[in-house]
Amino acid sequence: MNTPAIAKKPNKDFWKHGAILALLALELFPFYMMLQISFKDNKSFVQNTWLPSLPTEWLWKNYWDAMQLLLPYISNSMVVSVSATLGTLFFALLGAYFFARYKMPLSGALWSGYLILMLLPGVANIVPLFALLKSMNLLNTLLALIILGAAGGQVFCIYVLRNFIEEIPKDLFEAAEMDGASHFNQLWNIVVPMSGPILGTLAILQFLGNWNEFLMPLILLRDPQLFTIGVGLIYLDGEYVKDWGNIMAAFTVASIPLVVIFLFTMRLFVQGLSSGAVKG
Amino acid sequence: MSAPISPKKALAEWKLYLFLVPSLILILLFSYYPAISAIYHSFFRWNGGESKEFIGFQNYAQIFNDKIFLQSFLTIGILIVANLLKLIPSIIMAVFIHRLSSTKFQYWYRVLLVLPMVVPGLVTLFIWKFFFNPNLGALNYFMEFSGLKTLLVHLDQFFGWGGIFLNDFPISWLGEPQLIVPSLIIWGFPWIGAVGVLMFIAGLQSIGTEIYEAADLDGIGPIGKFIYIEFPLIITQIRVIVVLMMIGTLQSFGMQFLLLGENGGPGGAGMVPGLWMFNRAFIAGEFGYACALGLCLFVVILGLTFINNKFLRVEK
Amino acid sequence: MEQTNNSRIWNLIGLGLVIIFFLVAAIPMVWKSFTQSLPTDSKEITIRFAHWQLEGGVRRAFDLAAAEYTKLHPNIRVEQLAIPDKIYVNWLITQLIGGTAPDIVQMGKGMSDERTTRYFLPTSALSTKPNPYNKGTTLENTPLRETFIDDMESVFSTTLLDHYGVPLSAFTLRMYYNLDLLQEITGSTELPATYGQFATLLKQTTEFSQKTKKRLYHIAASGDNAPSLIDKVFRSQTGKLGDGLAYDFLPSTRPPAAHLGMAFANGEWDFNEPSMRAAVTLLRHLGSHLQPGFMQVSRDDAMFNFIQGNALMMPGGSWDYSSISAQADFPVGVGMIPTPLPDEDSRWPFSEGIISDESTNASVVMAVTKESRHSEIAQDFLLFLCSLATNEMWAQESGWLPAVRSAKIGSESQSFMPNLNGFTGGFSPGFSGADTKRVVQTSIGLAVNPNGSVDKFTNHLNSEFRNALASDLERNAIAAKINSQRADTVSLALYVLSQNGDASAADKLAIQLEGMSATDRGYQLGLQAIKLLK
Amino acid sequence: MILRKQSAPLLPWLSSACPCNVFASFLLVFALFPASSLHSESPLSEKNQTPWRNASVFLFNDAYAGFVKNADSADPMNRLGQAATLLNTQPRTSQNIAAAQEILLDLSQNPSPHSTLSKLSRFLLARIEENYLTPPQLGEAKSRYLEIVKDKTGIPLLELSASRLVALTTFAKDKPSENLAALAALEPLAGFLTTPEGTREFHLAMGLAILENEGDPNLVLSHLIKADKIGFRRKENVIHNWLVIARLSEKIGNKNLATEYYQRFINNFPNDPKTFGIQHRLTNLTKNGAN
Repeated sequence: MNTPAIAKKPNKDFWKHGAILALLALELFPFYMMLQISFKDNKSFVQNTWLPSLPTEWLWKNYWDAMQLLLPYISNSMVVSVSATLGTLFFALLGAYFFARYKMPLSGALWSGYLILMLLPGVANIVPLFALLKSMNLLNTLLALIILGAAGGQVFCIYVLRNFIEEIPKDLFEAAEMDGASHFNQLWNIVVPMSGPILGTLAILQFLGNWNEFLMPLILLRDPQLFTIGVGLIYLDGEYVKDWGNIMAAFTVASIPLVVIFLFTMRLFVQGLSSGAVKG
Repeated sequence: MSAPISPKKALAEWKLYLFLVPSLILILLFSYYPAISAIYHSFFRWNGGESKEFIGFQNYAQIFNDKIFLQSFLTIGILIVANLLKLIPSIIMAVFIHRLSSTKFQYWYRVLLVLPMVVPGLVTLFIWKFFFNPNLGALNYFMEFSGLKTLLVHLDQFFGWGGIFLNDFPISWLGEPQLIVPSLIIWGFPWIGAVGVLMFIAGLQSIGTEIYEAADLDGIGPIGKFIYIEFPLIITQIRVIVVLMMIGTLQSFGMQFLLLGENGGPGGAGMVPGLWMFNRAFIAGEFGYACALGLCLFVVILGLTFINNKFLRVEK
Repeated sequence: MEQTNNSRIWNLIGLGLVIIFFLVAAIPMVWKSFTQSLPTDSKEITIRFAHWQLEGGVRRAFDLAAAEYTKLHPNIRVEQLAIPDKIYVNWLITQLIGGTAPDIVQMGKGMSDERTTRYFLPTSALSTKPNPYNKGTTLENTPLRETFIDDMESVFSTTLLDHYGVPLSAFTLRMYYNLDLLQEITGSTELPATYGQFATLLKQTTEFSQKTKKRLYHIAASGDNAPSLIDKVFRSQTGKLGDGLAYDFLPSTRPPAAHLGMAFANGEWDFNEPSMRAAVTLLRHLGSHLQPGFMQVSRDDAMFNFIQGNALMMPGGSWDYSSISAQADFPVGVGMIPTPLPDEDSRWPFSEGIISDESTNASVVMAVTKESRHSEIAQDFLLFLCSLATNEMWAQESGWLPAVRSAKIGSESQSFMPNLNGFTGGFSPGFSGADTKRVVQTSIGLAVNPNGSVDKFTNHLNSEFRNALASDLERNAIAAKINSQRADTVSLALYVLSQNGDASAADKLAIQLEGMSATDRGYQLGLQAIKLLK
Repeated sequence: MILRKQSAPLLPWLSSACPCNVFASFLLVFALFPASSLHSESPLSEKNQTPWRNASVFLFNDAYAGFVKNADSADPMNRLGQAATLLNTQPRTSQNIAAAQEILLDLSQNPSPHSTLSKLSRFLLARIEENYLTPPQLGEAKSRYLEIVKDKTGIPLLELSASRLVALTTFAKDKPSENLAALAALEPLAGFLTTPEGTREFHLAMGLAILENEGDPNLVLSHLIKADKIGFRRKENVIHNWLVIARLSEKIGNKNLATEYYQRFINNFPNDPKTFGIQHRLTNLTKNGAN
């Protein structure tokens, strides 16, 4: 305290590391349990609740079962999440360009029209949305989920992207306009190359949101062939006889795709979230 | 800011409107239409099918006599207050990470923090549900092991809680009406939200090292530093998180639905406004009334946001 | 934003992975929808049926039946949707309203009279004709209705005056035993037949766990299966009491709430009644051997304890058998829920004898929805499901009881056959409805906990019971009143239609008239009982 | 054969299509060709059939909407339909009931106070006064019921008026003796009843009402046996009546009657869960009789 120059020396950091690691351990404890139980059957789980079993005793069969059960659901979720994310970003980029480029007549009113939607509780819409999809013959289809995902992400993405595009120097656009570039060309050649990281961050957030969605799929989907991962997990939770090892393996399998993607994109992820892009 | 544009030029640039059309169609169809339809149907007795019957304000009148709905606001109020307190660990975590000298560690800790975010929310939810399991759950093991259970049993006997905690009886976290709200509060311990922590760290990063050095010179301790230097800088972030959290909590009901079922668990103790709306619509088939409930919820959220903007505004 | 080249490469790999995942997932889907869109012109028809019977073996049995049906009708595919019961109501209502309901739906959860008539086709017309799929069997000429063990009584709606759906199974309540443990404890695998033998077994089990230091639950119980156990305990002692209190006690399948309520209001009985005290004494004895905190234990947790060998016994329905036998790695014994014999024990002297299984009603009711685009085929599949041969096969595959008469059952299912050689017994304090049930269940701890006692329980009930009873009877009276009001409109409509030459309306009206008087009588009695209670 | 020890005989009251069911065919004849035909008086138009059909299967709101769509002040069957469905349209409101009452009051006078339509309307009016208004107007309801009974309508539905009168008397006074006296005054009503259903329901109601007030058991038995002679369609009603008769006769020591009815139950319902217990009672009864 009285020697400021060495205030940030590792020996002082030691306690901070300890505290952080303790909190992190608590935070990650559920996933430790998930992993270690996923290799056990009920019997060995009851006998040995806390510690992992020996690798020689690992029950890979749990994973085999979980894969068989969940792969179709994961594949559906993949289609829905990727399509919805692409849709969201493409339309939001167009919309954000509209708002950011010029103050067109009416754009102020339209902007407020977008912003107020942030306050609208999603739940209030479920019922009429359901009726709407019914009249559009979209109940029990994945297309409904894709469209809903794309529509749901608009407000947030346009909000973030507008701020971003507005910060691009105006002369870049003007120079392009001189060269006779259309707006679409400007968007494609100027905005898109510059907004790689922000698009990446938004893509990840949208993807996560769609991947985690379970209420609309639960309401809209009837046929097991169409189930997304969320519905699949809820059905798994409804079984009467619980084989915990199997269930935990299924949970792990459900987490794998995103964890793999995360491993490759974590820098983008962390920076994107830290940069305050989501400040709203 | 977007560039101002003369009316003449705007006319020439009419094609720019086409850029907004797809997005606008999506919004109008899937956000505005349902919202307006909800307002319209809130004046009807409607079972979701063809037949509907105009009944004026009856649905709204019914809301004021709906004990379950009013009670659910109390529950959600408790949860919001709890969620406010649950921000504290995130702030502590952010400050700890920020004060580390090694940027490398700072980065890796942040990675580890984000990791739970990519695990599907439902998986986390079901693992926690498993923790609450009276026979096998980690929570009851912990209570027994730490002796907290014995303490609670004594408290129960002393205050006469009516035998929620008894020796030899596993604590039924999600099975006792009185324990449901506490369970929802314990939920997610140690309550570290990755988004919150990262945003706080981002806020803290604007503090230059010279400020810390000056504080050290003034003999300000670690807690003093937090109060005088760090807290004022992240107050904007806290405000944003609080607003988002309040709106999110008010709307949320998925967790209650999956954990406790459509009736909010034993005694309906876990009933929240969103779940009640869902229940009325998809269990009772009273879609018109559910729409009225949804609108009521919207008004509450709108009001809260308004109050928030008016009184909690913090200048950047 | 500085991005090292390195991390950009990583990001691109991540992106590439997403694209690969996406393509792997999407291409087969596109391909499928492409190839499927071609042969839709051929007459391939899919019939879907939904149920919440997720117990082991049942889904397999349904699949088998569906495959058999497709063998008979190669152009028809039958698909089952097994929905967890936790979300079944919400799921079903959503599908019904959305018009996407499957062709056949299991009935019983989330139904109301209005929903039933609005969304389901009645089976009354089918019930009088023989089932075509019974050709060549002993039931060939029997009308469909009489091919069921309960003459389709369980699917007859006394308010709607129509049959809805057909049943496929029947349920009974039994006690499951872990035979390995039983052998270890008693040296034999013989199951106790009377409560006296049962009590001896419980004693032996206590000694066994003390001796071996093994933490063993005697009876794994849950809030799901314990209430029926408690009911049975009370019913074993209160037969004579009930008969003395209400002239319609014997004739009713359920205890007549209004008369018992009136008798309580007049002070003709309370929980100090010797037979009630005997019942609570019996309950205390049994309850002290149930898994601690059983009212808060969920069905799957109790089952988990039993299957893991942590409990010697578990009460459960016949529906649990298939799951248990599939999961348990020890031999399972199935016995009746033991009830005391007369003169067996002076602590519970009011026993009449063995209490029989409550009813012989069939269950697992499946009905065709009105919205079905192939309702004829769906109905045909339903008839196939409840034909003698299919039901027999279904029952043997699932290990459940069949609902069709003279269907042969496997030797394993013999122990689930309803036992009719017993008394119907008396009444349980939860006889009038939700509130009295709640009072009994929330205060059960006073009777069974170590620090509880018979007096604590009876005193508590003496003070709490009156209000609960009154509010139950009030609710029942309101329901009866609404029923009788609806009967006014319905009977008039039936009369008008019958005058217009509608013979089935005339027939329904005849039944309706009996029902109307009975409903009204129930209403008047309820009002009188409430008046006395207040 | 499982679950049943032996194949039960085909029970007449369970099978509406059974040709041996004399009662059912008797009833059908009555229903289709009553003394004064509603059909000939005020025919049912084609477009009103669907609403009536909806009303008969509990879809009251749909039915009411249908009647309103076809509204025609000159068509009494449409107006009757409106009134009848108004009683049960959701939400139930006092305005609905009042509107129904108004229509019914009109129909009870026009076109003629002696038409079947008028009788039906008056019956519904009595029901409203008894069961829909708060507080109920029991006096008015009673006088209407009495009037309808004395009209000798020959319509089973309307003959329920007699049993309604019994029901309204059962607990009218606090003293059972007063109730019994009032019930005795209703005995002559039986003379006005011409349909088997009306007669049966009246005797059943009388028997049970006297039993509730602890009146003469033999009188109770005679009423219940009269009801039993006519017979019931629903199994549960058969069982109820037989076992009340048997139990009551056992109680007053009429062993023959008790034995007869217990035995009937056992013969007809060998697979009922109650049969074992009843067999036990019967054995005890005959054992004691031998003593």
